Formats: sequence, structure tokens, C-alpha cells
Amino acid sequence: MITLEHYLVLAALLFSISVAGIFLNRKNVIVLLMCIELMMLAVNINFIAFSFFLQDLAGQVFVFFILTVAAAEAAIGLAILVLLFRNRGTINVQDMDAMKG
Amino acid sequence: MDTIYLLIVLAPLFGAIAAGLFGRQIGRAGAHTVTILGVAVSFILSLVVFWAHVFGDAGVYNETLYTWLVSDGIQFEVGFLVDNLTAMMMLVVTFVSLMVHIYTIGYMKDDPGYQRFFAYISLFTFSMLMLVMANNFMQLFFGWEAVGLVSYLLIGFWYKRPTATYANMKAFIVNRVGDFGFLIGIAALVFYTGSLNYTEVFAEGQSMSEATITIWPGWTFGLLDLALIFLFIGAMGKSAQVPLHVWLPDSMEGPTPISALIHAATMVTAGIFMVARMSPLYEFSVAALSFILIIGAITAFFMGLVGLVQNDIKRVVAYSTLSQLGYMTVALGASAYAAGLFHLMTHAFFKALLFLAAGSVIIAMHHLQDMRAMGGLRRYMPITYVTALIGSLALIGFPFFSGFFSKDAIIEAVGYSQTPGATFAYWLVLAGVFVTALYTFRMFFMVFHGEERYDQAHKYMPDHGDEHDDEHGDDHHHGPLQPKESPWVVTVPLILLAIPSVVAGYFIGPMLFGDFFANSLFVLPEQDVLATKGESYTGVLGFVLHGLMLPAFWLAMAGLATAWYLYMKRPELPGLIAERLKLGVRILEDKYGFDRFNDWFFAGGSVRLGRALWRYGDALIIDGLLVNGTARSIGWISSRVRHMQSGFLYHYAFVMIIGLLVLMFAFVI
Amino acid sequence: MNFEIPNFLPAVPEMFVLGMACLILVIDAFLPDSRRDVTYGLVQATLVAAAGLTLWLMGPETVLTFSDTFVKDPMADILKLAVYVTSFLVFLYARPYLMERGIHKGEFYILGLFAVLGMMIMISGHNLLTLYLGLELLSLSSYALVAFWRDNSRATEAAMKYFVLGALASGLLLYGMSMIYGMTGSLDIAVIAAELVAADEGMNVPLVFGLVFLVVAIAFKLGAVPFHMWVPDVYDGAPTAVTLFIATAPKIAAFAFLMRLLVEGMGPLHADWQGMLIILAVLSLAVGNVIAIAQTSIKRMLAYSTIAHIGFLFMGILAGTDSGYASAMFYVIVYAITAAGGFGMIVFLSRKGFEADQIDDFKGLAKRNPWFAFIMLLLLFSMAGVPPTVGFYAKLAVIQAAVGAELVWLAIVAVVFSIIGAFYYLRVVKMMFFDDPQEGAEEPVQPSGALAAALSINGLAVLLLGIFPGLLLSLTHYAIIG
Amino acid sequence: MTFELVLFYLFGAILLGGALAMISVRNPVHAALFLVLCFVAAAALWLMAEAEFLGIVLVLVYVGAVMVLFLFVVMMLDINLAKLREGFTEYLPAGIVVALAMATVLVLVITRYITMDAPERAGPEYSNTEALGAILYTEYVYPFEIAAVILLVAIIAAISLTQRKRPDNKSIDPGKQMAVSREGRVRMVAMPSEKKKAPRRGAQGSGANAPDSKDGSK
Repeated sequence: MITLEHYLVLAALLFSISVAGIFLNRKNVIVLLMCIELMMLAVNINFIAFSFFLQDLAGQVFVFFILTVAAAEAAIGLAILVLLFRNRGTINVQDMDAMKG
Repeated sequence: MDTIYLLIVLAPLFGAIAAGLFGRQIGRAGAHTVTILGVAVSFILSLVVFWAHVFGDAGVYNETLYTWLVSDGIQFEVGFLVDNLTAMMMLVVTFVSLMVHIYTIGYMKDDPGYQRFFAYISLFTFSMLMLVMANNFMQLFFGWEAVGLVSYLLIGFWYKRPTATYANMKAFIVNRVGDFGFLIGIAALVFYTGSLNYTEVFAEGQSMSEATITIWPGWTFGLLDLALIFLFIGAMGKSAQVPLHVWLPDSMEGPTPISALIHAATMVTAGIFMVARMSPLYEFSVAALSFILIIGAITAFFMGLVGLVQNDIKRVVAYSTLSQLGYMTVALGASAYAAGLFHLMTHAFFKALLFLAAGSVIIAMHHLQDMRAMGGLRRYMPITYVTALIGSLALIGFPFFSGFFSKDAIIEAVGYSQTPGATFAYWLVLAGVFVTALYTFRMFFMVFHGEERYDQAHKYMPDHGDEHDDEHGDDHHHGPLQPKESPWVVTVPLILLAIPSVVAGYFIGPMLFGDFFANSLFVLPEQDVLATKGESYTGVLGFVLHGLMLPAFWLAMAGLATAWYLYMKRPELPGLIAERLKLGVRILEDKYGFDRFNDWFFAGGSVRLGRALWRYGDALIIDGLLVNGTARSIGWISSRVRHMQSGFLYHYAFVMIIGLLVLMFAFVI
Repeated sequence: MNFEIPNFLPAVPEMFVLGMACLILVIDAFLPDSRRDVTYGLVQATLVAAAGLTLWLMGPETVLTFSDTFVKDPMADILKLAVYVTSFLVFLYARPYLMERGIHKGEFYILGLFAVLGMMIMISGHNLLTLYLGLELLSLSSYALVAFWRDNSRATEAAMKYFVLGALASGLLLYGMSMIYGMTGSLDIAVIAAELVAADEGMNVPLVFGLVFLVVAIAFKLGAVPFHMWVPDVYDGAPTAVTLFIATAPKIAAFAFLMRLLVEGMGPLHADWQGMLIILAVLSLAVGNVIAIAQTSIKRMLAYSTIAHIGFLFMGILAGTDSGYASAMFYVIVYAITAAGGFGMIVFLSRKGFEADQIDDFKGLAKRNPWFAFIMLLLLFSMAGVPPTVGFYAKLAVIQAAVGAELVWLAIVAVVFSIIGAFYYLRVVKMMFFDDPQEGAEEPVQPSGALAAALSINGLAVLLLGIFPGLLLSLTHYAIIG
Repeated sequence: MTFELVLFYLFGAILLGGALAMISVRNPVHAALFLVLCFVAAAALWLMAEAEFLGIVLVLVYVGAVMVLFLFVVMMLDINLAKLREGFTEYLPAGIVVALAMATVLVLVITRYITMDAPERAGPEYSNTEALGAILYTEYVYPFEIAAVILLVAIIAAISLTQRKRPDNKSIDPGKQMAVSREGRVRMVAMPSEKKKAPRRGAQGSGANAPDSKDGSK
């Protein structure tokens, strides 16, 4: 029998992995964007699990919109990435330190 | 009416802002046009208000327009209280101010700070109006301080002169002493009544007189006595009463129009006005009244004496102002508030006139102020001469001139007064009349009559004439001076001021013995000396005829005659007398040593104390450890901590996650 | 299936702004570069008309519509008006800056207008979903705006940082929302609040667990320590015109977001989020004020000052009383107006090739143009909280709120740090009035056009609101308490 | 252990494994592919939770469009792969500690405090898509419109940020070519008629001075 905990723990682990990915990755901005996608996925699993166990469709609707927003976010993120590459010739995260202090 | 009152106050403020902030854009002509227009609007409306209140049936206006903030139940408000007293003050202030504005066009025409000057005097008018129209202590204090601020700016107007900056520092510091007392006084009243509003505070007058306050075990004072004496200390600062008078003569360092506007006609009267406004409180405190009476009497007589030995034309007028302020104060102390205010009004006119006439003379003498280099100006400056004569006669209290009525009323009122110290005051003010006449005509004769002494002019040129060299060119100072009558912008105000200097006295009937001040002043029946006097009042003519029999008139005549004898008939005599009375003259020239004492004790003492505190307290502990210490350590921390902001995205994300974890550990687990 | 056509009336301003944004988008596509002012004019006209609509619809009652996902109440009205005003100022200030740098493009205004729409949605959100979508609409527009100067490498870097951290924050927000949803079974703010009241002890932990995520996301949006790291870099790197935008109106929207989520939704958990906000407030006050001292760039300095201001804002909210919320609302509106003026002044002084974003660039401003030095002085005084500027009242009000909540120690901490903070504001004042201009920058500043007039009005407004704080105070009071 | 649970563990393991692989592989193309794997596994899990529509959407829209976009960008940008992996292990311990701490807290709260009874499974006549559609356009019409606006903003932003005129672009604006007038091209210069030698040079160069056909960008 799959319980709510199963889903939530799975989502929590996924969430932790994506967080770790964000600050482990020091080189490639694209992977950062992917980590964010992963995080959204974790949240979505949460919502779907709750939705199922509450027998309430609102959670699924929320996921629907998260997917929409995540797609839009990816588009903008990639656009900025392209700009970054054009301006700098690199997408190395460690090179992004023109502003500090 | 709200709109009119607001307009009266705001029109000069608008002028001040326009001339002050946009002086360069609107130019000289623009600056004086806009400020004069502002003050003229104010004046005309004041006239309307005066008419409505005095002749019309406009009742007392007492409204709060705006609540600024409420703290601990005490309302801080802006509001106007307009009754006959206010209406009169508004009229006097705006009229004299308007005259001075016009006069300034001529007097300051070569000054580089032209626009600044107009901005200041308009700002001053605004402040003074705020002061007189206040219906609460906060606004009164605002006006009080604003007036002080402007006067400080104006005394130091020629800020390149060391004497001017010294004078303005002095005015500032002395006024601070007074203001400190003033603030304590207000605080005491608020402490008891919990309100800043006049009406509410006045309503407590009777009950407050029974309250006491223990400052030290065993030292118990009447709360009201204490509060009122402190308030009066504020008035002493503003209205230049001994011993806080020292700033006023020095303030003559400012341009002459200022001396006329501020240090003769309006600002110095703020103290007198304030005490009169507070009459519902002062009436219940005999101690405060007595204190006022004695201080006033001392000022009236002893400051007049100093005027005898001054050679600077403006300083003579300045000391006469001190002395006349003393008279007003004496009237207040004798519960003859109306007489004090009446003298305030007449004095405003003739003293402004005298100052402006002095200014006119100074213009003619190319900014030379020493009377020893003048003489015989009568021939060159007929208008100035006549108007100055009118002013002088009014000042000494010559019959039918305004000063006669007001001064006589005061002297008689003091005679009737039962306030402790009244007898002492009576003799002093009486003697003061002789002194007044003597120094006034000493000045008058030295300036306008006698031989022409312009060839000695260079001897008396002030040291600080330097910047004028630049402005006028050198040619004036070589060869004998050729005085000539001043331009119309100077003489017209003189003439306009001369008229009320004569006729203002005829209002004595309604103002002193009628019900003019019925709605603004409060006098206990048993202390109402003017009512006693009023019983025998039959009219202006009767008053004059009665006055001719009194000693005051004869003393004035004697003073005039002495002046004529000493300075016209036997000009060598004064020198001889001075030889004989060396010590007396020394004392007078030293102005009783107030300045010296202040310099040594307060200034020097505080400098010494300050230096010690600075060296050990400030430099070592506060600066070294506290201020610079903390500043340095914060700066150090800052320069360290900012490296936390490394610029690296993963560090930022890391910090966020750590923050999240910390919150989670703190609140969830 | 019973579905009623919703009441569209309360959402008329939103629909109008959306319609106009689409219309302007189309019009702009057909305009030549030289006619970009048409776009500008249309956008400003839209803001004015939207303000008119909001005023027309204004009323004291709370109206819910769109199946309770949308709310219109006095707070929404007032905050929307504040957003229109600040956005209007921002576009006004931004135009000359963009023109001088050859980036006067329609996208700036259109994205800006969409961001305004996002803020309006946030302000009127009454459902976790609408709040989230409004936030994302605002955020996505902001990311694009920051990157919008395409050839500027600093701006691109700032955009990337902003984007990644912002996405992380919205991930956290969503995780929190999913927890709240799971525990209460609803996305509706009012239902959540009701469920929280009814919830038994056992549910408390997972609720607070979700709450932490929400607080973190809100703190990120507002820029509270330790979720502030993006603020200085983004403010610094973005073109000043964009900094101007993201530093002002979005804070008002974020305040509304906070009010809807924490106060209206999670109100019953006040005791828990109060503790979190206290930590964030103290950290923000400390870090913001202290690091600002070491800055040499005025944009960074203002960024840290923003962080410190957020600390003050939190103080009003965490008090948990209506007057506390009103004071926080007062604070945020005052902050937006003052910050608009402050960044506007940087725009005003900058020229093509010269950004005027160093503190040294303000040296001797009084000699170059005394009037604008005075205006800047007013703005800085307001930020520092010097009476009689309005900033003083704002600080006073939130400190009073904290004292009212018996957090005297917090009030003292706030005062101490605001004194430390006054130092760096006054340093700029000192430089403006007592230092000589930098070499090569001695020429007087010539005021020009609408920008100069608007800046003057903005600066004087800070003073006038300080002398007459009653109007704004009563408005915020009306918005919160009714 | 039921068959359902086995499936859950299987897909869960694929999901987590894919995620771990994604954050640790060297090549961003591989990372993207691992992410696709994660999505597919997650879609399977969603199907098990009666979210059929979303599961399908995740694969169709997300994997089909968004991930393709990722791959497209990765391949478009010419990135030096060798340099991108340096220093991964250096920060690994810190990363693992934080991730573990995070995971511990999350799992602790979830396992200790959150339980819900499993609901009845819906019968075969239940259509998840229909149910979603019924509320999406009624109850959630307002968020739906906002989502549309968000997509519009994304389009505007993506276009305005990435579309550019290349400085080395040599394309010609036909409109300008068509609008050329004789006056813009030829300048008649009045020259005094010279004596024999001077050849007619006056008209040379005048064509180059006229507004030319070079592109006006930047």
C-alpha cells in the first residue's frame, strides 16, 4: 500500500538533491536551471500526492499552473543564459562575480 | 476669515521663499517686488482684520487649523487666536515691516546680498505673525524661535565682518539663555495643565496659583510663580531686559533696516506681547509681577544712562530702545498691560522712524556712524531732519506726540500700583524721563545742528568699512563729504512713519480706558491701576492739560533744555563734565561691565571648563573610546562583513539554505 | 454543474491594464524607434486611467469574486493606488535615462506594465494560486527587465543571479504552499485561516514547517537578511532605470503578499511567524546598516539601506496588531516614494557614459546645483529618519508598534541601528555640501524638463508628508482597520 | 509488498538516481537527458496517484518542449566541457552535509507528523481530464488567465532579450532601396569649363556621399 508518506519523503529527497545541486554546481549555469526544474518537480509530486489523498482537485490544478510557470521561467532563464554567453563568452558560475561586497 | 488669516501669514512666507530660493532667477527687482507684494498683501489684510475686529463686530477668533501630532494626549496644533490685541500687533508688525521693506530698496541697493536680505526680512515678518497669532504655546514657541533665528541671520548678515559674527553669536547665545527659561516655563504649565492651548491653560490660572512645587526638600515654590518667572526670563532674552540685554546694542552690526524692524519695533516686543497675552496667568502671581516691575525699572533707567555716552548714532538709538522696553515692562509689572501695549505700539512707530532716519543719515554719510563727525545736517537733509525731530519729540514724550500719552500713562499707572517694588520703580521711571530727553536731543543736536565736522570723518571711519570700499569705489573717502538727501524710497517710509508717530497717541481713550482690550487682557479689579486712572480721564485734551502739571513733563523739558545748553550753547562743556566725572563715565562706557563680566565669567569660564572637559572627557573618553571607537569598530566590522557578499551565486544560495535550516531548527524541531 | 458568471466589476482595473498592455504591445510593434514616446505616453495614460478606475470602484466593503480567488478591499485599493503612483514616477524618471543610452525600447514599458499587473494580482490575491501566479508574473517581468540592456554584461550577470535565486525562492515558496495545502486541504486564504483555527495541536508542527518556507520566500522577495544576497548585486548591476523600478513598487506588492499570506491566511500562527520575523528584522537591521557603511557605490549603499528598511517594515508587521500593520503599510509606501526619489536622483545626475552611481559623484553637488542638493538632502534625511521628513514618522510608527507589542528591546535595537545607519546617509549629505566636486565634474547641473520637476515634487512631498503626515496615516489606517 | 508498492519503489529509485546523476555528470547534455529520465519516472508516479492528465502533460509538454529547449540551448552554446567540471569534489562534503541536514529535517517532519488515510480508488468511469477541465475553466478561470499572461510575458521577454541585429549583418533593407531618389544619389556639380587638360572628375565620389545602402543598425 502506498501511503502519503511515501510520496512526501520521495519529494523531500528530490528537493534536497536539487538544493544540493544548486550550490554544488560551480561551473555551469545550465545545470543550475535544471536543478530548479527538479525542485519544481519535487513540489509537484507533493501537490499531486496531497491532491490524491485529500481527494481534492485543487492540488492538481496548482500543478498545472506550476508546469505553465516553470515553462515560462525556463524560457526566460535560457534567454538570459544566451545573453550571458554572448556578453561573456562563458557560462561559468565562478566567473559571475563582477558585483560583490 | 480663516482664509484671510492664513493669507496674512503665508504671503510673507511665500515672498521669503521666492526671494530666498529663487533669488538668482528673479533678480533684484523681482526679489523686492515679490517680497513687498507679500508684505503689502499681509498689511492690507491686517488692516481689514483690524477694522473687522475693532470697528466691526468680528468676535474673538480662536480656531485650530491643523493638528500636527498628538503625543501622550497633548495636542500639538497650529491655530490662530485673533482678538483686538492680536489685530493691533498684526497691524503694527505688517506696517513697520512694509515700511522697512520699501526703505531697504534704497538702503541696500549696492549690497551683493540684496535678495537674501529681502528673503530674511520677509521670513521675519512671517515668524513674527506666527508668534502673535498663535493660540497655543507650541506655535508661540515656534514663532519665538523663528524670530530669533532670523534675527541671528540678520545680525550676521555681513558675515565677513568679525564684529558682525561676534554680535550674532552673542545674540544667539543670550537668547538661548532666555529661551531655556521660556521652555522651562512652558513645560511647567504643560506639566500642570496637560495642554498647550491658551484657552485651556488660562482656564487653570486661578487653580494653578494655589499649586506648589517642591524642587528640593524644604524649597517649595508656587508653581505659577515659578512658571511665570521662567516665562518672563524668556521675555527678558527677547525683549532685552537687564541682565540679558547685552545682545541688543551689539546687534546694531546688522544693516540699519534690521535694527529698525527687529531690534526696535517688532521682535523685541515679543516679550512684552507674550506677557500681556499671558495676563490671565500673570494676574494671579504677585511675585512674578513684582519681579517684572523691578527688572523693567532697572532697565528703563540704567540703560538710558548708557545712551548718554555713546557716539555711534545707532547705538544711542539702541540704548534708547532698551530703556523704552524697560518702560513697557514696568507697565506690565504694574498690571497696566494696556499701557504697556500702547507704548509698544507708539514706540514701534517712532522708534522705527528714528532708526530709519538714522539710517538715512548713515547713507548720507556714506556708512559712517559716528556722531562726532556729523553736524549741521539739517541743511542738506530737510525731510530726514523734520521726521527725526518728530521721532525725537515723540520719544521724549513731548505733548501731543504719541510718546507723551503712552509714557505718561505708564508713569501714572506705576504711581497708582500696589505691586511690591512699585515705589522704587516709580522714581526710576520718572528719572528716566529726564535721561531720555537728554540723550535724545544730545543725538539730535549733534547730528543735525551745530558746526559741520565732516573733515574729521576719516578719524571715525569704522575699521570694517573695507567691503564698502569695493562697492563704492574709493572716491568718496577723500576730501570732505557732501551729504545729500536720501532717495524717495528712503524718505517716503520716513514720512509714512512720522504720521502715526504723532497721531497714534490719540487712541489712548479707547485703548487704555475703553474696552479695546477687553476681550484679550485680563486684570483683577483690585490691581487695575488703569481703571483708577481712567476715572479721571476726560479726553485727549484733558489728558494733555493734566500731563502738563505732572513732573514727568517738566523733567522732559529740563532734559531737552540741558541738551540744548550742553551741545548747542556750550559745546565745550560736555568734555569738561566728563573730565570731572571720570569714574561715572568710565562705568557708563563700560556699560556697567556686563560685557566684561560675561566675557570673563560665562564665556571665559565656560571656555576653561569646556577645554578641561574636552581634553579629558571628550577627547579621551567620548571621542577616543565611544565615538571614534565605535565608529572605527563598526567601520572595521563593515569592511569585514561585506566580504560575505562574495559575488558568487552558490554562496548566496548556500546562505539562503542555511537561513532556511536555521529557521526550521528554531521553530519546527 | 452549477457555474455562475463571476462578478467582473471588482477586477476592472486588472482587466483594463491587461487589455491596454496587449494593445500597447501591438501598437509598439508598428512604431519606428523615433516614436517610442507614444508607447511611453500610452503606458502612463494607462496607469492614470487605472488609478481612475480604482478610485471609482473604491469602497469600504470587502468583495470576493472569481470563486473567491480575487479580493477587493480597502487595503487593495490603497496599495494599488500606491503602486500606480510609484510606477508612474519610475517610468517618468526612467525615460531620459533610456533615451540617452539608446535603449529606449517599448519592451521596457510593456514589461513594466505587465509587472504592474502582476503586483495588482498579488495585492488582490485571495488564494495561494493567484498569489503565486501574481508573484511569478511580477518576477518574470523583473528578470527580463534587469537583463533588458542586452549589451551590458553587468546587467546580464545581475539578471542571472536574480533569476536563479528568485527561482530557488519560488521553489521554496511552492514547497511551503504544498504543505499548507496538504494540511488544510484548501488553497483559499479564508478557508486556510478557518482551518488553522479549527486545527488541533498535532497539526501544528507540519503547519509551522510549511510556514517557514513561506516566510523564507517572502523574506527573499522583500530582501531580508539572510535572503538578501541578491539585492545589492541586482540593484548595482541593473541599469539604474530598472533598479529604480524593482526597488520601489514591487516592495509594496510584496508587502501585500505578506499581509495576505501571513496575516490573513496564517494569522492564527502569529506567535510562530512573529518569532521568525523578529530574527529576520534584527539581522536585516544589523547587516543592512553595517555593510552600507563600507560601500562606495551609491546604488549598493541604497540597496543595503533597503535591506535595513525591510527590517523596520517587519517590526511593524510582527507586532501583530492592526495599528502595527497600518504602520508597516505607511512605512512601505513612504519607502517606495523615497526610494523612487533617491534612485531618480541618480538617474538625474547620470549622463551617457557616466552613471553617477558612485558616492563620490555626489561630492560638491550643492555647488553644482543647490536646489537638487537640497532635494537629495530631504530624501536622505527621510531615509535616515530625520524629522520633519516623513521617514521620521514612518520609523516612529513602526517603533511604536513594536513597543506596543512589548518588544521594547527590539525597538531599542532598531533605534541603535538606525543611528548607525544615519551615518552613511549623512556622509553623502556632507559630501554634497562640504566637499568640492570631483575633477571633470564641476559644471553645474542643468535641470531639465519633467524629470527635474517631478524630482522636485518627489523631494518636497517627502518633506510635506512629514509636516502633514495625517493624510497618509489616515489612509493606511482606513486600509487596515476600516 | 503489493505490486503497486514495487512499482513505486522502482520509479522512485529511477527518479532519485536520475536526479543524483543529473547533478553530478560532467556533460550538460547528459544532465539534460537524466532530467528527462526523472520527468518520465515522475510521470509514472503521477499516474499511480490518479493524476493521469498531468502525467501525460508532463511527458508531452515538459519533456517534449521544455527539455528540448534546454538541449537546444546547450548545443547552441559552444561550451568548453572540460573546464566545467573542475572543483566538484572540493565542495562535495559541504554540499552533502547541507543536503543531508535538509533531507533529515524534511523527512523527520513528514514521517512523524503527517498521515492520511488512503482514499478509495476511483472507478474506471472516472475521467481525470474531464474533472480537471470542468474546474479549470470555471472555478479557476482567473488563475488561468493569469497563466496566459505569464506565457505572453515569457514570449515577449525571450524574444526581446535574444533577438538582435548582428553587427556584421550585411542584409539590405528593401524599403530603403525602393525609396531611393535621384537627388539622393547623384549630385550635379557646376564646374567652370576648364581648358583642355582637366578630365571631368567633378562627378566622381558624389555617389558615395549619398545615403547608402549599408544597414543602419547600431
